[in-house]
Amino acid sequence: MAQPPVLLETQALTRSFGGLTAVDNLDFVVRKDEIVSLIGPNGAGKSTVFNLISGIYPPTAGRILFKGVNIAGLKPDRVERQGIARTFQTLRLFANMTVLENVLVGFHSRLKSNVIEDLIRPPWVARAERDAVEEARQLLRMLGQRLYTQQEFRAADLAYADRRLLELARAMASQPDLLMLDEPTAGMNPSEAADFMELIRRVHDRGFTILLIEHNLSVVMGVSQRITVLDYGLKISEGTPDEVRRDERVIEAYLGRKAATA
Amino acid sequence: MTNESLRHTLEEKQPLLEFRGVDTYYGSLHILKSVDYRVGEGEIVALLGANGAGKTTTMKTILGIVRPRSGQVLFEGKRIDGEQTGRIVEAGIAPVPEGRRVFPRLTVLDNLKMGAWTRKDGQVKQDMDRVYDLFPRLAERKNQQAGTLSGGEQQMLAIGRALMARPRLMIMDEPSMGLSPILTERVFDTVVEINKQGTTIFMVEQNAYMALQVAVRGYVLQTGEVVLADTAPNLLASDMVRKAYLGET
Amino acid sequence: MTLDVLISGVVLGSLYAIVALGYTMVYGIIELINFAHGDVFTLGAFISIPVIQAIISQNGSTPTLGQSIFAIGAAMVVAALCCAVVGVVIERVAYRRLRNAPRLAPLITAIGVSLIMENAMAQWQGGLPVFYPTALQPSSYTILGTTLTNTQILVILGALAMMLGLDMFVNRTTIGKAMRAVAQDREAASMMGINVNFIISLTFFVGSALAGAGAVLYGIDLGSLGYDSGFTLGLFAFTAAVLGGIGNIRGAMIGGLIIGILQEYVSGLGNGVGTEWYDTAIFSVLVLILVFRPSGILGTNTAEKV
Amino acid sequence: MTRLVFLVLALVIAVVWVARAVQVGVNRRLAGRLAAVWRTTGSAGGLLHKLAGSLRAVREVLGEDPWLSRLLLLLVLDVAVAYPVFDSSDVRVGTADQAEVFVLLALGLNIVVGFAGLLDLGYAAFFAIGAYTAALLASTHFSVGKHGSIVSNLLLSVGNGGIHFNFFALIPLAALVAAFFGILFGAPTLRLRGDYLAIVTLGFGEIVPKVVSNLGASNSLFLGRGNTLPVPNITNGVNNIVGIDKPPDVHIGPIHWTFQTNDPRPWYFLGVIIIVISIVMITRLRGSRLGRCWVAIREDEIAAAHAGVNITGARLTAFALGAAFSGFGGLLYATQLGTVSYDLFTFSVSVTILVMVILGGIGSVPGVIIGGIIVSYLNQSWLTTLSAWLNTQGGSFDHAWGPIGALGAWLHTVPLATAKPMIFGIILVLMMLLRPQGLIPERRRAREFRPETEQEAQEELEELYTLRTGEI
Repeated sequence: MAQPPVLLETQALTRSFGGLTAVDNLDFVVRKDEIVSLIGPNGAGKSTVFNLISGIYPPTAGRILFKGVNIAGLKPDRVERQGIARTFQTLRLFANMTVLENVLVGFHSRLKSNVIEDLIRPPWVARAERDAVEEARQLLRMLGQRLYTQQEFRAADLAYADRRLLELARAMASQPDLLMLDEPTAGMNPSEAADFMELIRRVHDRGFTILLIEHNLSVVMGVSQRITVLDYGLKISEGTPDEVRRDERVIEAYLGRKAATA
Repeated sequence: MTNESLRHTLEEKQPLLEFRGVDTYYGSLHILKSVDYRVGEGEIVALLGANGAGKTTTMKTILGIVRPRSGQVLFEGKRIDGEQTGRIVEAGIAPVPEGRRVFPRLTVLDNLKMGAWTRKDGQVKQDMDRVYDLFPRLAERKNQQAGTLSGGEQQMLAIGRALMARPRLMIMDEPSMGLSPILTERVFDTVVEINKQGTTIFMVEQNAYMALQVAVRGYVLQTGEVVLADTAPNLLASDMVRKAYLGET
Repeated sequence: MTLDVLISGVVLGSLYAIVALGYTMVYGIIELINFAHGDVFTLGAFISIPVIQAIISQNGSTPTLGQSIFAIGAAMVVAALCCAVVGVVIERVAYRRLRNAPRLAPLITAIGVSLIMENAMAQWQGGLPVFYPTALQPSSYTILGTTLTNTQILVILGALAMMLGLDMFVNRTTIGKAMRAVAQDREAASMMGINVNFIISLTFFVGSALAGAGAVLYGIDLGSLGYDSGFTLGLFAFTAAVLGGIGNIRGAMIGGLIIGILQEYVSGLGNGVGTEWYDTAIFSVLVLILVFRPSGILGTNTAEKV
Repeated sequence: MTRLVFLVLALVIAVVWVARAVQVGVNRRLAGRLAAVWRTTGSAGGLLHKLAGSLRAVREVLGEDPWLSRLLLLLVLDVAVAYPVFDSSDVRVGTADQAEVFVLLALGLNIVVGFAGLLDLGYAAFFAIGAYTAALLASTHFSVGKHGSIVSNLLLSVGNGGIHFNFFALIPLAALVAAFFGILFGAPTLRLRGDYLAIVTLGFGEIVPKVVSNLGASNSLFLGRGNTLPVPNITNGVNNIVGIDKPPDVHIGPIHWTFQTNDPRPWYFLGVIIIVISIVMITRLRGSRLGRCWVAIREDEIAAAHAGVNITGARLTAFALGAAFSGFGGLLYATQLGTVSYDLFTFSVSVTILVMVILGGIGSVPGVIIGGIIVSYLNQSWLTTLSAWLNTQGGSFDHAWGPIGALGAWLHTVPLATAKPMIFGIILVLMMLLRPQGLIPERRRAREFRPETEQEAQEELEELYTLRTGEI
């Protein structure tokens, strides 16, 4: 069986802060239509990997190939326009914008208008805006009736779990080739987390490739097709959930021997 | 231990730290919802919970950085909510903050001195020696900038810095965060050692397994509410903790 | 560049450095460009005028060296204390309440405070430049084949003493270290029981005191000043702070010297043409630095942790 | 006759408005809200809060029906256009002419400060650039060739009589030139944190008048080692450029405008037209994709970048647009006065415009218009009038007993008119401390000034292109 094409590939990706190497010579691959998870203890470098890919800071060394093009060192907006969207571990919503406006910002790179058009708003721009609003509403509806009915609410006034959903909606709005989710269930209780994972599966079924950082192991094991385990910036294991779960080094570094045998 | 005997042991000991129905808010956001904790003298107590459950807010409330809107925080039976942080530290509570938060461009020695900021007695030197005894590594690097230390060394420094306040109660926020398993184990060993020397410890941890290994009792916090309070072994055995915090299915 | 230009550049640069210290300390601790700082400086100069006049009669008689030293010392102390108090009050009234507000807010109040101070001084001293009283009988010495006036020596020594003192204070004393701790991590510092408000007030106190004392040296060196002298001077001093690496005390000193020398060099160019272009030149330095090395000469550029 | 037309129009609009208001039941809802406001903010609030709350209630209720706001706008427009018809004083209408220029400037600065959240302290530089564009391209200043004119048509004539662009051709030209300089000044610094922009623009604001004065006849550029190059007379240096062209006469239907120095009315109408067009464009801009970007950047720079927003680009555009509107202002100003000089564009002008925006309400279009009118009138007439009034009042009892006499003596000489910077400074400080959202707040901006959670406050302070120091 031919494997699906490689979408994202890091080659010897390295980043150090001062004397500390947060990500060390990391190679990993995400193929089209996969759900891949990055796991590891806090501070293992998972978030740094996300920040490197999404362009918050450039790598110290190494390459990040996306659809065969090296995107290492590009600024976040350029990365986004290449087709990568992400969410954040600590939610980053536009608190004083409405739910709908938040999603519309996600449409930014798909809407085209120049300054003059923004100043005089010719009919074709108005039409494109209307279409975007319509599509944004559909997106919200797909993610749940509650978000849809609250579309005129201020983002800051949403319940916590809904804010997580909204951030997901904003990321999906640009129809990215790769969706990166940074601990999407952080701060949720186990049942909320389970619901959210169900949703992620549905999002995946709609044709999104997903790269996930997750802490909640039951969630990760259930949803991922492949898992990369990081510790101290180094990749210590890689494989299917079952392979990873049995890997001695993962038990040692992450699951904990005692926990694994308990 | 049954629940009844647990209650018994709790009532026997005069709690060193106590939360009585504490509610805190950020603006209109309700963070801690009528929370009760009791930390007995000499105990290690663990506080478990997911991100955003209110663990860090608990720490900040103890230190007076966040003020409860209702409820009381008592230390040795006296109310400390509403006090200045400086007074609270002086009273004998020292924090090991989340993410270590050492002062990166101060030397190790100066970081330790900052920990002793509220001390007015002349015995700072002895405590410094004690910290160096506990962490010989810090003694070797005392003139180095803290930002150049490794993660594990920074955690030692953060603990050492807290010890410099000569606290009765040390509150630790995620001491294992970002550390490799071996280092985590070493940190927990140190925690036990410090506790043996007479410091009470209240600890927030994500690594539930490790925390409950060293703690006598624990609380589970979920979206601002205490949903479980029990002895460590009972918590380790509880379905909920096993599912949510130990990653078992 | 002749040695003369270099020396007068160093003299001017020392003055810039002193003012730059105030900007850099405040920026280091609360990340605010304290626009009013230059005006605090001017205030210091005005306050010191009657002090000097009281000690040295200005009717043409020559002051003795002892009189001069006493007058200058007293003027510096009075100006430093007054400015320090004004600086602390400004922080307390105009900036503290806005510490958690959007960044625009304290920046705007800072401009407001600057306007208020400038206009108050204009009402007090008038719109024309004011002559600074003679505190020192001019004399000059020839050292290594070049001429140095006693004023120049005074400015360089005075500035050097202040900068060394500040460096010692910040790096050697416990309270200076607490100041650095607050700058590095305000919340962690408060967890140690350090009173952050007090430390911030102290920062304003020290920075403004330096400006006040420096203003006396400025007055003696330049001989006159106007109500708005501090405005341009503040702009140049801020450039010096950015050039050296904002937040960095030693950087402010180096930056100040470079800007001072640059100004004197450009001013001396092209038969008087340079005097019309030196501010453009200094300002170009600010822009170039911001474009090519925003962290300055000694600063470290650390990426935001997300 | 004309007066009657305006009166009837106002009456008709008012009647339609009332009818509509009754139809949608405004009175009942408004009464309910007002009652609620006056009850709930009772003891704690104080009168000021009650008034602010009432104003908010009125705005909210009226905002619920778009037609009510539109009719109200029509009424305002009717009054604005009618004003010079009813006021027979040329001096007062002339003051209004200048206020229009400042309203235009405030609207432009609001794009930069209000929409994009960038503090521009050298805004007057673009005003200057607009004015000098007019002065250089529509006056006798540049004489080209030796005899007669080289080019001569409706839009442009060039020759030994100078370069003369038609006023209407200059409108886009002045905007473009100012926008170009906006990009030139903004590009180096917009990558950096906002407060650096403030200081750099402040510097540009100082430098531009200096450069303008240096590029006059008697000056030279140095070329190192004592060699100097005489500068051609570009700007007339410290001397004014005089004789700037007036706009061509306009005769359309019943409208006959001849632009003369001694008749302020045609200028007034021209200003109204330019302002109305500007408001329409600026409102559209705010609701556009770009306007949304600016809000997003203000709210969370990092998240905005990850949604594909080019932060530097969006800011630069704001800066250029702001400069362009300032360019209009400069053009209008220069042609009104017929003369420009380098010192018309100093820091104090930049501050004046900033005060208009802050006082009226950062980001709020009606707010900055009101702010612009208030500050402009304060600046031009109210302060002088008030000062004179206070002085005479003081003079009437300055020989009275003790402290009363002292007060009188002080009032007799109180120099309010020269204390403008102080008054502006006080306005800035008090507004930021007490009412940062301004007199007529923009809803979203008002919320931003009081972040609700610690995280919101924190995010507000995080920027992508940042330079954290944490050093002393």
